[in-house]
Amino acid sequence: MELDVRQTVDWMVKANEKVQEQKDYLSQLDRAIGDGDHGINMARGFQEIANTLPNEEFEEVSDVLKKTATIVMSKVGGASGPLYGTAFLKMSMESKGSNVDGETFEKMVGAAVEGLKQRGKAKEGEKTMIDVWSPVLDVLKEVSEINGEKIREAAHTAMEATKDMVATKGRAAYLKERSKDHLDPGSVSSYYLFEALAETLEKG
Amino acid sequence: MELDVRQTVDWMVKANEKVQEQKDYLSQLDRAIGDGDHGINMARGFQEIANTLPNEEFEEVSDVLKKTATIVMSKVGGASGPLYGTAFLKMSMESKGSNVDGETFEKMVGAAVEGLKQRGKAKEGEKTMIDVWSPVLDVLKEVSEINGEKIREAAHTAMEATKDMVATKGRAAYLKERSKDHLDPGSVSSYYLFEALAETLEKG
Amino acid sequence: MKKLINDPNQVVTEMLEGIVSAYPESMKRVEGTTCIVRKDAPVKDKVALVSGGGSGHEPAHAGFVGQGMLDAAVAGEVFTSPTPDQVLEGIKAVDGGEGVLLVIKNYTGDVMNFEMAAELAEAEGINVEKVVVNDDVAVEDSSFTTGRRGVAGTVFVHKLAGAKAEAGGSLLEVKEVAEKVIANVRSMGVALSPCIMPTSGEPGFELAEDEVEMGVGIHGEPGIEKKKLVTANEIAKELTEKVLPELELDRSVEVAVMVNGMGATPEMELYVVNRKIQAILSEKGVQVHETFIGEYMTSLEMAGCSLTVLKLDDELKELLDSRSKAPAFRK
Amino acid sequence: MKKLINDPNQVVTEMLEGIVSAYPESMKRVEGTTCIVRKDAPVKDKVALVSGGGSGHEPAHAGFVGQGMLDAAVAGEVFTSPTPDQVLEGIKAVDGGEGVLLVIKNYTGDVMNFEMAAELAEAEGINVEKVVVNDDVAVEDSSFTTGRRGVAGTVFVHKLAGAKAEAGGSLLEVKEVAEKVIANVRSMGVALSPCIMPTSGEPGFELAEDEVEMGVGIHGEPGIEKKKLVTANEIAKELTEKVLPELELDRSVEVAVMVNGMGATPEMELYVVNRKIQAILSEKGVQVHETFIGEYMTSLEMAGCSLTVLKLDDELKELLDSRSKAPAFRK
Ligand SMILES: Nc1ncnc2c1ncn2[C@@H]1O[C@H](COP(=O)(O)OP(=O)(O)O)[C@@H](O)[C@H]1O
Ligand SMILES: Nc1ncnc2c1ncn2[C@@H]1O[C@H](COP(=O)(O)OP(=O)(O)O)[C@@H](O)[C@H]1O
Ligand SMILES: [Mg+2]
Ligand SMILES: [Mg+2]
Ligand SMILES: [Mg+2]
Ligand SMILES: [Mg+2]
Repeated sequence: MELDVRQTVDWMVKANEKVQEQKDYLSQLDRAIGDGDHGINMARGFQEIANTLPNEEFEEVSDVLKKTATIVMSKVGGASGPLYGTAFLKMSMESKGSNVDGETFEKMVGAAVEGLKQRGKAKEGEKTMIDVWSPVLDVLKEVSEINGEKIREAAHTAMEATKDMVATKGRAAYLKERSKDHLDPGSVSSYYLFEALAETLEKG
Repeated sequence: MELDVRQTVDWMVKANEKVQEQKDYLSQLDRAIGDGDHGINMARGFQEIANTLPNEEFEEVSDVLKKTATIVMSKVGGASGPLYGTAFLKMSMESKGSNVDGETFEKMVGAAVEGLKQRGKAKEGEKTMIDVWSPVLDVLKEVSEINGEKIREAAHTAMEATKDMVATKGRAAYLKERSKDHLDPGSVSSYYLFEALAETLEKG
Repeated sequence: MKKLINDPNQVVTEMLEGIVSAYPESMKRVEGTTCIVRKDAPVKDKVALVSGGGSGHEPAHAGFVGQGMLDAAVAGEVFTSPTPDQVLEGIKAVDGGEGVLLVIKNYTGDVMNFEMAAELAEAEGINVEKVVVNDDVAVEDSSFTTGRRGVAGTVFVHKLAGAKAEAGGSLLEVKEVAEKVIANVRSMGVALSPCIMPTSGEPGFELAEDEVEMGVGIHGEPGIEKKKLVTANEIAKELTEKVLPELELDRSVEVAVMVNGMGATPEMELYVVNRKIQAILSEKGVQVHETFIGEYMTSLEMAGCSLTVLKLDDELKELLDSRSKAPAFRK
Repeated sequence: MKKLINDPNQVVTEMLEGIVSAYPESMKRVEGTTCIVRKDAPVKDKVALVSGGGSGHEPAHAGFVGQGMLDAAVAGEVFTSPTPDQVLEGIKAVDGGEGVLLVIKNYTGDVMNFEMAAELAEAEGINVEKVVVNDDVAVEDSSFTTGRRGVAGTVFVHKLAGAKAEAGGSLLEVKEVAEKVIANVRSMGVALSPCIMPTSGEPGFELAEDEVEMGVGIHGEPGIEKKKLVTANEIAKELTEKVLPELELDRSVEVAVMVNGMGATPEMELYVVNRKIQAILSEKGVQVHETFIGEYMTSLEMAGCSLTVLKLDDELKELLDSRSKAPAFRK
């Protein structure tokens, strides 16, 4: 099963729906251990994505992701803007000229994780969105298909696991031990992104 | 019946007791149609008076009132400071060298009312403390004694009557019609002053 | 009540100590008084400017003490006029032989206390003149009342009369400038939330969650009306429409504009309000010579703002532009 | 939520319009961007200073644009770093050929966005250097975390590096000054009440009626601990004791002091706090060269204050004292 241009657009539109629905919840999570704007940042960026993508023509998946990256970079701001922007850009670059089958998708997410680590000077276990992206990459390595159900499951478990972590990167790091017992907002929005992908794949 | 030095000191000490007791009430009245400091202003000044007078020697009533005036002027501030200061100063000047019998007291209050009017550029009916002092003067003109009961009664009625007046002087004037249905704070504190006098005279 | 203070009864004294210790190069305290005067006071052969009033309006008035503005600021208790003896101390500390101008805001208490101080100073042989600032258009003038209140426009009186004194103007010339400013300055304010007096701990007035007080005074006195909170644009429009008419501005005229925060207003909001004010002025063809945004005449932690417009001519413009070393109004 | 705004989603744009229309002599907007730059930008043959960050800290950052301070301030949404494309616009608008210094506050978002902008600018052939300000001692440094936050000390970086650029310093010299300031400046804040984001209408954090947040960040981020409200003296003492040690001040040293209001703090209270700070410094024999009291780096309508101390040497003193025409920091 491959991811095509229409599905990629659907994916982002669905991700936006989730972000809009959960906007207040994401901000609330960020209020607890950050500055309370994560929902607002994501909603601003993804709204623009959902407004733009369906009205444009794209040659290939890589182009959809490139456009997405550009919008995210110039609309989201904060920490999550450059991070998601980098992730989408790396995925776009990695898929340039290819059909997106399971193997390609694994490489794309691999590049995204690398990009996130470089941009954020972070690694796994620091209570950031990397703690969702990296486990998703692991599961992609295990399967040959883009398996929506497995991706969703892995992302969900990984997101929940951020609750027990102590932040050492990002704004939440200032809280040290006090950051524990709270979900990481960026991990939760990353989960929505992968949940949206799973639903898109299910719908076909 | 005459007012002597000890009684005058007692009068001011009792006036202070009332002001301290009613401090919050006076401020509350001032919050409604002024800036909310009348109780604080009066309490600051009269506390100093009550601390000072009993520890000093005075030749005559005029000296007690002069000291009172000086303290009021330099401690009360706001509008009521110069006004009460003027009233006490005029009473002091008018009684200089005399025993304070009914006739003298009438003259003293007469001088105080004149002083208040000049200092405040105000007259009766403008919802100021003059609306208590002036009716008290009227009653003193009717009797030959310093009749505490009559003074208290007149002051009380006059104070209550300020409720129906529209302020045209002082801070409350800015409210115009909206100043109606509220007691004038300075009239209420003036009533306490005369009530304290009546109680002092009763005690003898 | 949540305040960064030690003792409500000591707040004025401690504040004065805090100001003087912040700006020891510009000002000093007259020992044992509530007067803050220029470091080099009395300045020989210069007319001296004395202002003051209740505390709680910081940086007014002590923040305006310094070369080019006030010679002395006399502080009263919170929202309470200083007493005549204190004002007299201020006058005596700054008189440099050319006389003293008292700048008084039009409140019964201030007028009476400063007048009594002037009488006392004259009895001591000091030449004193006074002006009464009454720029607040919220409360209409009428021969039956005490007249309009003095609010943020007072800052322009300090600046321009102070500049005239610094430039060597005589007492009457300095007074004339002050009166010209008073004749040409108008203000109005709005409150979104009340201020709390340190001594009582009580809010000065009440406002519902969706209400504002239009025309509020700088002590939280009620103004024109309580009304529903509207947009910043509508508030800017209402303030401007109230403030402008009497100044009879036409296209050739220049003005100075002050958007003054009342104490708790985020500066962001002052800029949003200013945006609309400037748009209205520019629509009317009024030339803005200079705009001042910030806190100049506050009311403790009241939220809200006031608009002040000063109509300028060449003389006033030059006086406004001249240097001032007052910490709260550097030019 | 009670705010003098029109539309929460337009608040940044309208604020920027409001600032530029207030100070048209000092600054202008780069059309279609959130950048405010010096009126005369790009200044030929001068190193340019670009700063910025989330909005809600007014007068930071646009209030510091002007001769002697910043060349450009790039605004993000409220409490959200501006995006790389915007920062790039700012850089391009002010580059006068001698290169551009980016002054970044140490927040992950700011660092990443400004870094990406620097990469883009370098790709366009502009010489860019950057410094990261991390003056907030509330959050301890550690190799495991992102390091300290940048707060009000940033204003001194703007002022002193700006002065160096104005005096003709090269890009590396200007950067060196900025780094010297960063090495010698420390801050800490306290909040009495939270700030409310215009878009969410929700307070950023909660504080009980008798609580304060010690070490609060300028976005309302939690600090060291919530504790019972104590006196201004005790708070001043705690701030001073946290801020001073690392500066290793001895009796021969001079400092600059900033007591910064967080947005809703009555100025009266800042003076009361300053009183104790100055007393402690004087007890320790520390010489205060100059004190700044007012709003420099705010957090919307948060109540509270921060203390910043900058250790000076002769070079820094001269740079601090030199003229600045930035509306929010006139010297
Ligand atoms: N250094 C980093 N590396 C990876 N992810 C990070 C890093 N810093 C922050 N994040 C992610 O960004 C999220 C916060 O995003 P957001 O609230 O939009 O930005 P900001 O923190 O600037 O307000 C965090 O929950 C975390 O997942
Ligand atoms: N012009 C005036 N003439 C006489 N009494 C006045 C005048 N103005 C005010 N008052 C009296 O002073 C009282 C207010 O005193 P206070 O609250 O202490 O001063 P302030 O109004 O300056 O805050 C009023 O209630 C009124 O009785
Ligand atoms: Mg955030
Ligand atoms: Mg009063
Ligand atoms: Mg008063
Ligand atoms: Mg943010």
